[in-house]
Formats: sequence, structure tokens, C-alpha cells
Amino acid sequence: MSITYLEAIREAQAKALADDPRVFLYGQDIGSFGGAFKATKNLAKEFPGRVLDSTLSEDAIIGAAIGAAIEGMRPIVEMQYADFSTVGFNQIVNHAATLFWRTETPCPITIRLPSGGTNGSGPFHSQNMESLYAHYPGLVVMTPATVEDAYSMLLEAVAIDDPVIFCEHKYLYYHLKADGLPTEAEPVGKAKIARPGRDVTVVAYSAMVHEALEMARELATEGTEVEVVDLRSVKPLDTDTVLASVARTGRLLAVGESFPWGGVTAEVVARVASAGFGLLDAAPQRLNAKDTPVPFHPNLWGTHRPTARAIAIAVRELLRS
Amino acid sequence: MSITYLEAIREAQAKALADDPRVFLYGQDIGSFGGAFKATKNLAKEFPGRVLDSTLSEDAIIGAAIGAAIEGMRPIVEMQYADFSTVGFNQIVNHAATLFWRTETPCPITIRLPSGGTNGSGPFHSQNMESLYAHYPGLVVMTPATVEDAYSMLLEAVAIDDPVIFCEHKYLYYHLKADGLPTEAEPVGKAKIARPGRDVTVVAYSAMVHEALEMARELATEGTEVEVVDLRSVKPLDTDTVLASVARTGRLLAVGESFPWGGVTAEVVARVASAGFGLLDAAPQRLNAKDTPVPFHPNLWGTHRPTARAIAIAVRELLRS
Amino acid sequence: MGIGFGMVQAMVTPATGAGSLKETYLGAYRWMLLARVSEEKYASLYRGGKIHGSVFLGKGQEALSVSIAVNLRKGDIFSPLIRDQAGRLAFGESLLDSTRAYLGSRLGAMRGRDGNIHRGRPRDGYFAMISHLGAMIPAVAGALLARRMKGMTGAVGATTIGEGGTSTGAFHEGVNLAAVEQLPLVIVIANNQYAYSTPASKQFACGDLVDKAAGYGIAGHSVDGTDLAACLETLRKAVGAARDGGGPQMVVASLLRLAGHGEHDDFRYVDPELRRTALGRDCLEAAEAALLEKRWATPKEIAAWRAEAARQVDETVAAVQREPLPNPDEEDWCALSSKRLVDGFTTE
Amino acid sequence: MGIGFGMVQAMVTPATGAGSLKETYLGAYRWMLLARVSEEKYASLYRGGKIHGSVFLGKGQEALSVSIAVNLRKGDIFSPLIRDQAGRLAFGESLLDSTRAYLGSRLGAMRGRDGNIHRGRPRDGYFAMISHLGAMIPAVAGALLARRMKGMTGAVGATTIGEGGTSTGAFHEGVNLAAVEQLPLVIVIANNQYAYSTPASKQFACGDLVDKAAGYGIAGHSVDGTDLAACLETLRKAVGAARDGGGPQMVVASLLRLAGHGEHDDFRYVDPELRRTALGRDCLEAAEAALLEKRWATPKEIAAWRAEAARQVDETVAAVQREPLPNPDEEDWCALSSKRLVDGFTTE
Ligand SMILES: Cc1ncc(C[n+]2csc(CCOP(=O)(O)OP(=O)(O)O)c2C)c(N)n1
Ligand SMILES: Cc1ncc(C[n+]2csc(CCOP(=O)(O)OP(=O)(O)O)c2C)c(N)n1
Ligand SMILES: [Mg+2]
Ligand SMILES: [Mg+2]
Repeated sequence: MSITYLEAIREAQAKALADDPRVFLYGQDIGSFGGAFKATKNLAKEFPGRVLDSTLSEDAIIGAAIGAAIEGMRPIVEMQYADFSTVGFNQIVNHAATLFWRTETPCPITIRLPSGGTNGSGPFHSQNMESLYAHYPGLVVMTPATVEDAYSMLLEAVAIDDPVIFCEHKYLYYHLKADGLPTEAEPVGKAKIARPGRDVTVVAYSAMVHEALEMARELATEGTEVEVVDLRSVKPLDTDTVLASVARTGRLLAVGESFPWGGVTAEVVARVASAGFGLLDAAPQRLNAKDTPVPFHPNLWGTHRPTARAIAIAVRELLRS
Repeated sequence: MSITYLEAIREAQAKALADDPRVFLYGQDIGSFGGAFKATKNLAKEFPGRVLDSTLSEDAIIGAAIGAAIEGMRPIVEMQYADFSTVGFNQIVNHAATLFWRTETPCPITIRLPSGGTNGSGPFHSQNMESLYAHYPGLVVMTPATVEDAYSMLLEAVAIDDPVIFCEHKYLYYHLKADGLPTEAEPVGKAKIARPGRDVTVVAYSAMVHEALEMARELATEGTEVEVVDLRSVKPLDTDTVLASVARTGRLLAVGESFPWGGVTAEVVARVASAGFGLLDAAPQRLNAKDTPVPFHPNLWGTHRPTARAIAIAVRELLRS
Repeated sequence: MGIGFGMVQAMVTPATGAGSLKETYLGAYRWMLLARVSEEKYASLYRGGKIHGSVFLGKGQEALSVSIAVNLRKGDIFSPLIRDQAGRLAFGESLLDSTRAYLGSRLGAMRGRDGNIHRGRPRDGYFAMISHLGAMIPAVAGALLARRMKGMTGAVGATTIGEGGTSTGAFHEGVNLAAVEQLPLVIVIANNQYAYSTPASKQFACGDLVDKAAGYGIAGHSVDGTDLAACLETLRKAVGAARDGGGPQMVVASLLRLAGHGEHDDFRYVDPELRRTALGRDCLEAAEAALLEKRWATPKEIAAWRAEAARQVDETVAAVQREPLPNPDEEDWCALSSKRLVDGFTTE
Repeated sequence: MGIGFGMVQAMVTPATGAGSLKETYLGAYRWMLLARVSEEKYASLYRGGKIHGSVFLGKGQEALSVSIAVNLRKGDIFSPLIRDQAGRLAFGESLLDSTRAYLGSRLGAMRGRDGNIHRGRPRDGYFAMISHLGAMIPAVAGALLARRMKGMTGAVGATTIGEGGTSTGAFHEGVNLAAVEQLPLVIVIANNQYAYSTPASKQFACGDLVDKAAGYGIAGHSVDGTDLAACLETLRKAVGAARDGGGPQMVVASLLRLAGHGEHDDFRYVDPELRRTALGRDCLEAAEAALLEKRWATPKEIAAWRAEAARQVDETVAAVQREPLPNPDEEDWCALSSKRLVDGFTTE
């Protein structure tokens, strides 16, 4: 059996619904229609009354999920696109994220954000928002890069008593496949060596892991062994695994698909520079998308986002330094 | 004549209104009441019809300012507290910030964000949001630390053809005083050496500049010469001035009042590590607020935010490394 | 010492139940009195520099606020806002909890992390507002949605907002969601004529805010917010209708804020004309006058109740002032309940 | 070749002016036809893989959309949404501009940076929507506020939204702001019964969306969105009332979306019953039938107009397909207009 990243997300939701009566799904068009990307296909039929179509109101959707969580439920909310979570931003960062700290009331909600660029999606259907949410205290931010992680991390997200921002990458939805669903998983908060190598560490997450792996395969043909670290979650961020890798390679490139100012790559480089300065044989580097909105036309988009080719150039440069 | 940081903000708005008929002010309670902090005191009377009280609708306030900017006006918007801009977040990051890039239509709006912690203000009236806005392309983010900069940078913000997030610090409003208003100013985008020193570079901005200066005065009595760099704007961020300072001192501590994950301090450390690795004699370090919401009670708040004392500890540690 | 859930003095029988009108009125009156007296105390502590942050008073809005709470039952949800001291107490918050929040006691529900009006005990159905106006409405709606999913029936949720708050997108999305889902939600709008300094004429253009109810397809009720009997009756109807499956109920009360926006504010912007109209009537004084007129109480009784309220407040404040303040060294500085997921990286 | 501002064929005299009903109707019909034909072409290009991203059609909504634009004048503002191809063209957008946006031509107003429905030329009063529904309403309101401040009078702004979009907070805040400021804003709500797959019954609980107008204190108009004559007349009234100082006007049109949400969508979720009701009538076919019935056009003329529209569309598409595509090396990759303020730090 072969299963896609998207199907894994569907299966995780099905399992969460089956295993725990407190789980329900909430979002636009997720009921009988099965969601804009079909991540909830058939779930409304399989779990009557537990997959609810919402109004077109992101702020109220998140607010309602918080209220339901206070009542002991464990909602999984789908934003139609990550980009639309800007409209529910306040409820996420000021209500969900502060509730436990302020009142000792847990807020176990999972917010699924279909994230990242795809062909022709343009400025408002391509954004990566992990860095914004990770900046705020009180949120867990997951960024699965594999089918297995999409499945197991989503299940873990639902089990966690805190609000989880689940950044699933649309570019991986249909193309990324695995042979089956995992039965066990690394715990959230642990990064993973996606490919071992001794010459340079490339830290990536979500879709960028695959660009990094493609680059690593290419550079392997030239005799360069790239170690690719998949962060898996960006908050918490597993500094130890990154440092251990840099200890082996002495060189670091952090790659992210979001905008260049701040964000995951800045955090990774800053942590390594602070805590692993002595491990570095060369200046640590970053590669991000360009500092403009995400362009609509594929000709532009292909340059805006980091690709295997662009990463390869950055790695070669880093190896020369 | 002595003038406070808050009065400088008022004077800058008065001058902008007087100099340019396209300027108008828009926000909650800013009309005859003069604003929650009195930053627009008397301006409604002095400039009839150009200081408008808005509805209690942050999203629409920003949206309306964008529309007015399209019509050639130059609105200055006051959010009652920076924290409430989360409700207008979408209009800021997805509409104002993308307008020029998408349509070649400039969007000259200035959004004033009364920012930062003060005694007893708690989780929802203390936030620093510069890092969130700086992450998005298409915005200029200013963080003045002095009375002079509050004045001249606000005037420059109004003159700029792009949306400016103007983070003014509430803690400085009443206490920070200068002898008068400046007649000339460093351009936006240039950082400033707030205090020269040869032993260590402390990069700060906004209220943290003053904590850093206090720390520097204290350490001077122990014979340590701290160089304090005031970033002035965090986007653009003047990497050159920071690097030049680190070239002199070999040591870097970046201090910010916001939450620890990502943000200005990560960006500063990452840039210096990338572009100035060879200049560093020790691992660059960061000091931020703690990773919880901003606490209400002063006993907790005093520990949550970086203070001169906490910075001193971090600097001493850095000097030992 | 703390007044709280189950306290005898004011175990108000909900007006929907068996209690006589007199009992209900008297009970409500005494909560109003306690609210007024406690807030006066907080205001004086604030002026004396003993309270950090802000103090917002419900002066003039006690009749409305208490009428919500006395019509709620155990198991209902109440999500108050900044002018709801009366409703909070009547819903079951102890004076101790309230005072601890203001003074930042380490022993209180908020533990000095958050203060004053942001307090609550969400798991007891007593929600803790965030500052962003309108944000609590969808939260209460979601809680009611959850109860329906759990098969729990018969409970209602009530939440309050000012006329200024009706201009927020959160208000609209929340009320609309509740309407579409036909949830037992009572939305009480206190039109106290000002949002901070902004007059109501700058917040909405409809003749009466209750005109909004039809636009959401929900029931609307108007009431004189200075008249305790009218408030009790209107809320009885509205809460009852929600409980009986009538869907969301919007109650619009007209009144005037009789204090500054917060205690830092001298509210000079309030039109003096307005203060002389019926809107400017003090609901507590009006209730007292009614009590005397109906001979439900004597002046002496009223004086005794006020003295009793003052005694409780003073005692509570004195006790809380002896309590430990928050201590940064005892904080875990962790915003997550899942401690294992803390992002523990720090460099100092 | 491009149809655009001032083109003779369809210089529609606004219905408010001197033009006869026949002239107005005929002009509007021809814009509808051009919209339909051009969108059919875009859809076929999409299916052929020649268009990146999505294609959303206004099929069934042309009568409503065009009626807005033909009632606007030069100097007015139009902020269309995803189903407004007819209104866009009638407002003065050239077919060339439209086609360039879809095909991502480097020469178009959007230069391949943004595509399809997000296009516009804001400085010409033709706003460029962001995707987030409701967000354009306050922007148009703000532009009208600015004009008032500048002392410009007589202009109106019109914007459209679907019934789904009325559930957003942005809609509420924007309409309310316009109402409080009494701006000459026409808000056209196309209740096409679905928001993507979600039926209208899941978006609002009022009987008719026009019930919302009273809640904002603004005028409301209802119209059969499948009837061109009715739409022209209703918009004539609404735009005229806004222009004459009547404040915001809310127009609610009932109709049915006759295409998928986007061209990727087979809209199987649409109730077949509904398609057979009056709501499901194709406004273009109905307009044609009316033209014939009134003898304002012969079948031959209609066929010729359609052929002419197809020729224009084909020529435009062919021309645009020869135009250069965006080139990343020629981009400045700079989101600011103030180039000196670019945050130029990159490490590669
Ligand atoms: C979204 C948002 N914007 C601004 C504020 C700041 N603020 C706090 S109370 C208030 C006035 C509220 O007026 P109203 O809703 O009428 O309630 P009232 O104070 O009159 O009881 C404002 C503007 C806020 N809390 N939330
Ligand atoms: C705030 C927001 N949330 C979600 C979406 C995704 N989305 C695009 S169109 C659409 C349906 C819109 O329905 P309606 O407003 O009725 O307009 P229609 O498509 O029927 O013309 C949705 C959910 C969006 N654009 N904006
Ligand atoms: Mg009010
Ligand atoms: Mg629709």
C-alpha cells in the first residue's frame, strides 16, 4: 500500500476521531465536501456530527475551538490556507497561547495550516507562518517533512494539552509517498538526521528537507557528503541534535522557505553561534526565500524559493570558505 | 525647554499635519480626547477635520488607511496599544505590505504602535511586535530609543512612500526627556553608536538601549568599556554598523525586550555570525524576555524583561568567555 | 470570609425558578451593593498606589450585570467583561478571588500573572477575558457547541460587551456563528454611550443597537439598564428563551457609565446633559429607592447591608494584603502545560 | 485590439444619465457576453494547462456585476471580487489587461507577480483585491473618506462580496465604518447560495441578507440577480442614492453560481433542485431572450456580437501568448518603493 502525505493527514484525523470521543474537526468546507484539499475526505460520513463545516470566519473558528477546548474537547481546526490564519491571528497568539499560563486551563487545540508555495499560488496562498507562531510563547509549532511524520506528529499534536500549530506543506500533499503508516515515531521535539554526512550540516524542515536531500544526492556525486537535519518541529527546536551535527561537520547552512528576516533560519544560526561557536570551522550561513511576497508566476516563484540548485550553490560556497 | 518622548511624537505629528495637507490622523479616541496616551493632544483642535476618531475596529482602521493612501493621502494611524494590532494584522501584512509590489501603487501609511512593557500592564498591553512585522516583506519597522529619534523618525516615516510600523515605547513616554527637538537627524536605516567602548558590543533598540546604557555606566566603574549600538530601525537593519562595532570589540550581545524565539536578536546574531564570523573573539550571545506572556505583577515583570542588571550579568559572562 | 459559590447570604434563587420577585430583587440588590462597595475600595487602593495596572469600574452597570448572573444556573457559562463586578460576584466568584487578582496575590487564581478584569476560572464556566474586545463571544459559542456535541443540554452561556465592542469583527463573527448554530447564547450589550471617550454615535449608525439582532436572525430585547426590575425581567426572558431552544438572544441595555473609562480617566468628555437624562440615573440608588417604596427594606436594613458589605470588603482586602506576592524565583517561566515540550534554549 | 476605457462599441451611457433603457441594456448585455466568452476561453486555457494557478468564473453573475459598473462614472471606485469579470470590463479594464494577468505576461499590470482575479489598477480607482474576503470594504471606505477630506464630492465607491464573505469580521468592520461615516459606498452582496461547498444556510441565520442593512443603519435593496433589467434598475437607484448623499447602500442579489467554485471544482455539491428554480436561471440567456422579445436585437445580431467577442478574445489571447513571460533576472526583488530602505543583507 502506498500512501501520500495528504492521505496520512487524513488517516491521522480518522484515527484521532476513532480513538478519542473528545476529538472533533472544524473548518470551512471540511464536512461532506472533504475540505479544499480533501484532507477530511469521507470523515464527516464516518464520524457523524464530529466534522463540522464552519462559517467563513477564521477568527471565530479559532475562538470557538478555544471555547470547546475549555469544555474538555480536542478540536482539530483546518484553515483553508495558512495565509488565512492572519485573520484568526489574535485568537491564536493572544487567547489560545496565553490560556494555560494565565488560568491553568489547558487549551488542547490543533490548528492545521496548509502551508507553503506551489505552482501559481501567488502571494496569498503560499505563505509559511511557522516563524510568526514560534515567536509567541505558549504554542507548539510542528513542520513535518515526511509522510510518517505528517501522520505521527498530527496524532501527537492532538494528544498534547497545548495549542499546536501544525504546518503541513501543500507541495508535499500529493507527490510525497510512503509505503505505509508508521507504528512508532520519534517524539515531537527531536530533530532527525534525514541523511548523514560529514562535510557540512544543512538544517531544514518541511518541504525544504526534500530540496536539501536532492541537493545532497547531487553533491554526493561530486564527493561531498552533506548531512541533512530535519528539524520536524521548530518550537521546540532541537538545538542539541543540530549542535551534534555541526560538531561532526564544522559547517552549517540553515534553509527555510519563508521570508529572510528573522524566522527559523535566524534562530538556528543564532543558537549554533551562541552555543556551538567553537564547533564551527566556517561562518554559519542561511538561505531563505526572497524578501518579497511570493510571486504568482512559476518563473518567478522558482527563484523566490530556495531550490535544490540554490542550496547546492550555497553549500559549495560554504565549503570553499 | 524640556520635551518628553511622548511630546516629541505629538510635535512630529503636528509638524507633519502642518507641512503636508495629505497627512491625517486616524484612530480610537485620538480626536478631542487626544488619545489614550495624549499623543495627539490638541491636534484635533489645531487641525480641524484632519484628526479622526475611528470606530473600535482595528482591521477596518488599517484597511481604511490603505484606501486613503491609494487616494494619495498619508495617514498616520494610532493603535491604542501595539497588542491590538493583532486584530488588524491581516490588513498590515497582506494588504499594506504587498500593495506596491503587486500593483506599483505606493502605500504611504504610518502605523504607530505604543509598545512594550510598563508597570502592571500585563499580557495584553505590553507586547513588542517589531519582529513579527519585520519578518514580512514590504514594511519598514522603526524602533526609536530617544526623544530626538522619536521626532525625526516619525517625520521620516510619514515622508516615506511605504508602510511604516512605528514602534514607540510606552516606558519612555513620560520619563525620557531631551532639551529640545532636533533640527537634523541620521537617516532611517542607519544605526547609531549610543556609547562607544572597546571591550564588547551590546546591540539594542527602543527601551532596551537605556537598560544597556545604564549597564554600560555601571560596568564602566569596573573598568569595562561597553559599546552600545542603537539599531534605530530593525527593518532595514544596519548590519554594517553592527559589524564595524564587533570588528572593534570582538564580542557581541544582542538585547531585545520581546520573546526569545526568533526576532531581532536572532537576526542580529545570525547576521554577525554569517558576515562577521572572523571578527568574533567569543560566541555571540542574546538576551530577550522570557518565553511566557508578559506578567502583570511588577515582581514578575522585572524578571521577565531584560534589565540593566540582567544585561550586566550577561555581559560579564560574555567577557569571561 | 470570602463570599463565593454557595454563600448563604445571597444564594439568589434564579428568577426563572420558584423564588418570589422580592427575594430575587433583594438578592440582586445585595450583590450590586457588594460590587459597588468592593469597586470603591479597589479605586481607593488604586489611588493610594496599592494596585498596579488599571482599575475599571462597573458603576452604573450593576443592575444589568447582576441580572445576567442571577438568571444563570450552576453549569451555565458566564464570560464577563470590564464592567461586570456585580455579575461576577453573583455568578459565584468569591470576593477573595476578585481581590487577589487586583492585588496580585500569589495565592489567587491568576497568581499575579494576569490581573484585575482578566481574571476567571474557565473550567468552572467562569471565563477569563482577554483584552481584545469581542474575542470572548466565539469562545463561549464554542463551549456551547462542545456541550451540544457531548449531548449536554439545558445550559446557556452569557457574555457581555459594550456598544464600542460591537464594532469589532470578532463580535460579528462570534454572534453570527452562534446564530447559524442556534446556540443557547445570551449576548448582553451594555450601551453606556461611550467607548472610552468615543460617543456611541461614532460606533454605529442604526437607530438602536437591537436592530442588529434581525440581521443575525436572532431574538432581540431592549431594556432600561438603570432599572433593576426591568433588567431582571428582560434577562429572565432572554436566558429562559435561550435555555428553551430559542437560539441566541441579544439584549441591549441603555445606560450611562458613571465612572471614568478607568480610574485614571476623569471622563470630562461625557456630555453633562446626558448625565441629567434618565440614562444617567444611578441604578443602585434607583434600586434602593424602589426597595423603600415597595417596603421590601427599611433604610436601616439598607444601611446595615452596606456596612456588612464594607466589612467583608475590608476584611478581605486586609487578609489579601498579608498574602505573599508573586516571586519570580518560584515561577517555572513556562507557558506550556506540557513541560517536556518547553523550548529550553537560553544562552545566559 | 484591446477593449478598454473609451472603446466605442460599448461606451455604455450610465443609466443615470441620458441613455435610453434600450441603449443601457444592450451595452450591458454586450459586456456580459464579452465576460462570458473571455472566461470560457480562460477556462479552456486552464484545462489545457496554459494558465497557472486557479481560474474562477463569474458565470451566472454577469448581469449583477455589469450593472454595478455601468452605473459608475469615471472617477468612481470599483473594487471587484472573484466573480466580476463583467463588471471589470464594463468599468474599463481592457481585455488585454485581463488576459495578461491570467497568462502572467511580463507586460501586464501585475507583471506575473500576482495573477487572475487579484489584478487591478488601484490608482485608476480599480482596486486590486487581496484574497482575504472582506478586506477590500474598509479600503474603499477609506478612499472615500480621503476624497471627502480632499473636498471631492460626487464620486461613489462600489464593492462586491459573496454571501460567504458576509461572515467575515472584515465585512462587518468595513460596512459599519462606512455607515458611521455616511460614505457613498455601495456594497453589493451576491448571494449565490454557496461559499465554495458551504450552503448559505451555514453562513447566516437571518431570513434575507438584506436584513443586515437595518442593523448598520443603511439602506438595503434586494434584487433578482438573474434579471439584467432588474439589476440595472436596482443598481441605478443604489448608486444614485449613494451619490446623492444617501450614505452606504447595501444591495443583495439572489442568484446561483453556475460554475464550480474554481475550474478545479465540479460543484457536485450544488443541490440539483436549486438549479431548476428561478435562482438557477442563466442571466445571459435570460437577457438574450429579453432582447429578442423586446425586439431590441435579432438572433443574427446576437450571433454576430458573440462572434465578435470571440474574435476579440482569441486575438487578445494569441497576442498575449506571444508576449514575454516574467524573468527572474530582471526583477529587482524589492517589495518597497523606497529602494534606499531595502534591507539588503543576504549571505549568499
Ligand atoms: C480590539 C480592541 N481594541 C481596543 C481596545 C482598547 N479598549 C479597551 S476598553 C475600550 C472601550 C470599550 O468601549 P465599550 O465596548 O463601549 O465598553 P465600555 O468601556 O463602555 O464598557 C477600548 C477602546 C480593546 N480592548 N480591544
Ligand atoms: C478570509 C478568507 N477565508 C477563506 C478564504 C478562501 N475562500 C476563497 S473564496 C471562498 C468562498 C467564498 O464564498 P462567497 O463569499 O459566497 O463568494 P462566492 O465564491 O460564492 O462568489 C473561500 C472560503 C478567503 N478567500 N478568505
Ligand atoms: Mg461603552
Ligand atoms: Mg457565495
